Amino acid sequence: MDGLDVERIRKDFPVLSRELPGGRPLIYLDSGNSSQKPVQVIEAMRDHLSMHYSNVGRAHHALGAESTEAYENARDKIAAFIGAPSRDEVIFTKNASEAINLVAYAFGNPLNTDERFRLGPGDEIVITEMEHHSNIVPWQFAAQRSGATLRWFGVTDEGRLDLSNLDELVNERTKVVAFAHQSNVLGTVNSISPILARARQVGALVLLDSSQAVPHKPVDVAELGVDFIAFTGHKMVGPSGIGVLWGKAELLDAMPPFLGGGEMIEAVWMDRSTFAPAPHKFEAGTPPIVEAIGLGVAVDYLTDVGMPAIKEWEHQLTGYALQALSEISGLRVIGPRSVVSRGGTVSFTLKTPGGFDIHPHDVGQILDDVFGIAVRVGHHCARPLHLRFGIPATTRASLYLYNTTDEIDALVRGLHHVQKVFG
Amino acid sequence: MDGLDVERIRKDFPVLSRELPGGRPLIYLDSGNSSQKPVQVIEAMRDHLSMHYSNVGRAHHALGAESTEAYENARDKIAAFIGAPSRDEVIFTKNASEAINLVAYAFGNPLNTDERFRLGPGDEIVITEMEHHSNIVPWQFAAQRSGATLRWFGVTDEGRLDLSNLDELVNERTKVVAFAHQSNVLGTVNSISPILARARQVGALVLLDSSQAVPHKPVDVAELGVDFIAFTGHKMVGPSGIGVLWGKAELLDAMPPFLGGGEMIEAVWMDRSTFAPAPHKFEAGTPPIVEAIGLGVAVDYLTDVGMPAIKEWEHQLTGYALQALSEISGLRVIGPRSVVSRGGTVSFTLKTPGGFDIHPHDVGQILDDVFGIAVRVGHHCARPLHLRFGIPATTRASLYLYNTTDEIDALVRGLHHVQKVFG
Amino acid sequence: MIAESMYQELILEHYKHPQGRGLREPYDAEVHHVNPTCGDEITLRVKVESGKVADVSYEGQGCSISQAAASVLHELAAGSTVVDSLAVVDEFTRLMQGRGTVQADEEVLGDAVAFAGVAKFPARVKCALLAWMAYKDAVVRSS
Amino acid sequence: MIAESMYQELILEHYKHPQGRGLREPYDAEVHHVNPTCGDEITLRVKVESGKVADVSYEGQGCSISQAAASVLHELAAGSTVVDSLAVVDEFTRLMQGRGTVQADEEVLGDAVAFAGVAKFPARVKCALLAWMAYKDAVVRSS
Ligand SMILES: Cc1ncc(COP(=O)(O)O)c(C=O)c1O
Ligand SMILES: Cc1ncc(COP(=O)(O)O)c(C=O)c1O
Repeated sequence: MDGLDVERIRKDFPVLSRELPGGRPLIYLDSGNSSQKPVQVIEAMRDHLSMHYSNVGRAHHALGAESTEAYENARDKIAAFIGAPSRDEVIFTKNASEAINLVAYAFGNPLNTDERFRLGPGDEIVITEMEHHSNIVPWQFAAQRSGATLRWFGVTDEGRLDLSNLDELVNERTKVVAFAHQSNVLGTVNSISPILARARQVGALVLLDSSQAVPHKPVDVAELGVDFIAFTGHKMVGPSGIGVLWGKAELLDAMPPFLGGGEMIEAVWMDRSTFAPAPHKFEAGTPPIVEAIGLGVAVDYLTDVGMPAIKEWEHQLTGYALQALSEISGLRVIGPRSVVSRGGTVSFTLKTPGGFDIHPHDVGQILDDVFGIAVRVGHHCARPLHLRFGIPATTRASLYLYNTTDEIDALVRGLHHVQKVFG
Repeated sequence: MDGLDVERIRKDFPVLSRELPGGRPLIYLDSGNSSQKPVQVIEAMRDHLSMHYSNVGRAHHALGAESTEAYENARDKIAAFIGAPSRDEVIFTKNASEAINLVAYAFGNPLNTDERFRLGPGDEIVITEMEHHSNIVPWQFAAQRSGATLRWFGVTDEGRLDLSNLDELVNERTKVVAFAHQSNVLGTVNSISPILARARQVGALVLLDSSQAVPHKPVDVAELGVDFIAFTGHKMVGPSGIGVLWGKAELLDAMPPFLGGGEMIEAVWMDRSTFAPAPHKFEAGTPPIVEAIGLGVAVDYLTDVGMPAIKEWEHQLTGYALQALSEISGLRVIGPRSVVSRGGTVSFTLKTPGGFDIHPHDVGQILDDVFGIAVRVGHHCARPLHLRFGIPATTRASLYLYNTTDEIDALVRGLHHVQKVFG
Repeated sequence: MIAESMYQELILEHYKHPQGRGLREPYDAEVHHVNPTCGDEITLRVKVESGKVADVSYEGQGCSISQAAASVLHELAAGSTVVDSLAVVDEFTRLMQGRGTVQADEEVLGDAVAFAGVAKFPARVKCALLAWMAYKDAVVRSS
Repeated sequence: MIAESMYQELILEHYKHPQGRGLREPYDAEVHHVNPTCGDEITLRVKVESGKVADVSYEGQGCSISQAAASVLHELAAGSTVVDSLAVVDEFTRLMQGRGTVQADEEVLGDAVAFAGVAKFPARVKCALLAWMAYKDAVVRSS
């Protein structure tokens, strides 16, 4: 397979050459959960912490200037990476979950003065059955706080969004539609335009949970045309502790603040405050400084490799994996079985040749302990989706730029062994 | 002066031996804003990111076990550091500001079912005039959301809390009293027992903003007897992106969740969810993993040096600084002028010998650019306190375990030079 | 092979052929326990008659460890006395929480000794304990 | 001495002896601008009469740079035409945002050229621009 130089890339990720206890090599197929970090990101963080660190914005001395410049440069990089029309539309949060909560708390907030964020009884919020809990629970809370109704798109047997009732589901009462750009279980890449078009017709806002999209393919928010996207640093070769909310400037201006504290204000009196413009309005307190800087370097790294090349590489790997897994009898892929509109996340259930269900925890345990293969097992923070398919859990292999077909072969061998143990 | 081996300590902080552009040495007197990091913390983070990183809790493979163990060990360390009766009372947030907002959002929350967190018109919240914006704005929001009334303690000319109206201010209508353990401007260490006793009488909860206390002296939450304390990693030789809320288990159980998302749940259906017990109930999404681990190492570092020794060292430095600064004519310390019940944060205004006010920004700029001395200038996120003293801004020197009397001498020389420039 | 030591013949046997599975009447207490990190669930009922455990019936879903542990629990508890069965629960808990360093008392544990290998895997200890904690809870509630 | 180049004699002079300070009547527009990162504030009024700037009056608090900048602004704008004064504002803005790499046009800037050294200090650029941005805003509102 051609595309990117995977062997060179693997050398950038120290952990990939690690030996696990018992002499097992590491085969990391859990990047959908969290990705590994290249030495460039790790060393940039270390260098900043060692020699340039101080607080940002508020510190006017030499280190303060260096830290502030590095932090705000990271914002520029991320704005460029996602094609944001303005750097001020990029808000640093601690993760994607905070980003989504930030938007959800803007709805029906007594401090809100904008009609679009008004939410109360009779109003509706629309999500989907394939969402990560981080794009479900915040909306449940918003509905419970305000008395609004939460509704959702169903999922087809093939693992696609069921849009057959789009016009009924998204209607004049709908204030916001929030859905996954790419499913963290099925791998499904959702088509945005029909939902967006309908939302525009009825005047609803649209948030895209791009946590599983931004790491894996070129994303351009101007092209997408939605109102908000959320994503998270640790899934895109960046550090933990940093996430991003992108939102249209005009909406960010209209939204009430979320967390109160230092640096998000313009002026404070004991009884009232005025607020800084976005992005600072939404960044209360000392931000994850070194984490944002690390994410900036992660974005440089991904850009250097090339997002189109990463997308193509994962496309090839996914095709290979779907083919190889489909040859295991008793293995059932949950989600699209073809590579069309799908990313490199493959979830499945496994039976013994005798038809006995092998629980994903047992699959994962044996893959890990015998072969050093790291997959994720469970409901992957998408319990309703698993309920929809009538299964408590799946085993999930998720691929990224540093994975190889050899690793997929190892997974297949491992799964055969699991079947033997339980056979 | 005796106490700790400051020269040995300084060697642990790489940046302290840095040369700034133009050959200036760095004299870092801005730890109240954010502290520097020892090599132990930096290397632990690097090691984890390089060789052990993966997501926590949800990942069951070898790396997941290593990351989870390191992350949860950090919780143990922090629980021990602050004398928490249970590790489950330690919640990781992104900073102190998030920690305070978390508690503020529990009040008057439609999802709340506990009487103690009910908040509405007629109810009162009490803060103080010396708070950091992060302990003001969240309570302004809570009051605005719920219709409750925000009230506050005044500050005396000497920079102490004015408790003369304690019994009137904290009364049967008071639901919560939130105040600084130690002021980030005045250095004042507030006495907790009178306020706590009165709060207990009237059944109000008590939150202590310990952001400026935990880094500087032994803090034991059981001894304090309050309900919540908030503090932040970056001020205590730990990384950015990590803060802590400690709360009594029984209250954490009674509180509604704040951010919704992965890992804070027990079970999720499309229309409702049940939640994990604390601390996980309040840690939605992927937490700041490596940052928590770094904070754990920071706490090890502080414990190794010894919190009593750090407190004593800062006490000596503060006495020295107050004495040396008081000898500069035209310099006015804002806050207690004696070392009694005060920490190593010294804020002041400066005039030329001719009586002309020198603006703190000018003071800071010249100190930095000519001598490499990093102080903070402005209102230090405590604008109401500055309004109280009728001044727009102060210059603040804040001391920590790695500072020396030589550095204070350099500050004094620098201030004399500033007076010359503007004289 | 590290993990294989965990998947003892006996555990697999119980997993594939669970003993006493199904929810039965009559019962004194029913509890529902969940392991939120992995989604394993168990509903468990106990019937106590003058100090003896007349029945332990259960229904659940989960991995081999959690299901086998429920099956072994049924075998050990049903027909035993409440006091004896709780002693087994305590010994089993001690073994599981010992991080692989605790020597199991085979006298007390019987078949449950097969789970000794699980103690080395913190993430799986909760699976092994799920049914046993549910049982303890149910016994408390039944009295 | 890096910073000292910023504290030109002329800036200090304007700081200590601000020109045209105080809020005066009559005026066409009044604006209030704040620099939230440092708390510098200015209230500024303009009076325009048939294309000429009849008065620029102001009151504010802040560092030497922000106060001197207001004073210099007063000297340059008051008595000038609106068009000319806005050209000076544009040139001053260009200089300040040039990170020390822009060559100032002394012809246009006059005394304001003394602020060239400030452009190297991003944190202080906002101080220098505070009064000038307020002036631009006020002129827009006055028309
Ligand atoms: C007293 C006090 N409270 C709260 C904070 C807020 O901490 P953070 O910025 O880490 O949220 C600070 C420091 O900025 C502080 O000094
Ligand atoms: C689709 C999706 N949304 C949201 C999240 C939440 O991201 P985080 O845990 O960083 O908040 C994840 C991953 O955990 C995800 O896969």
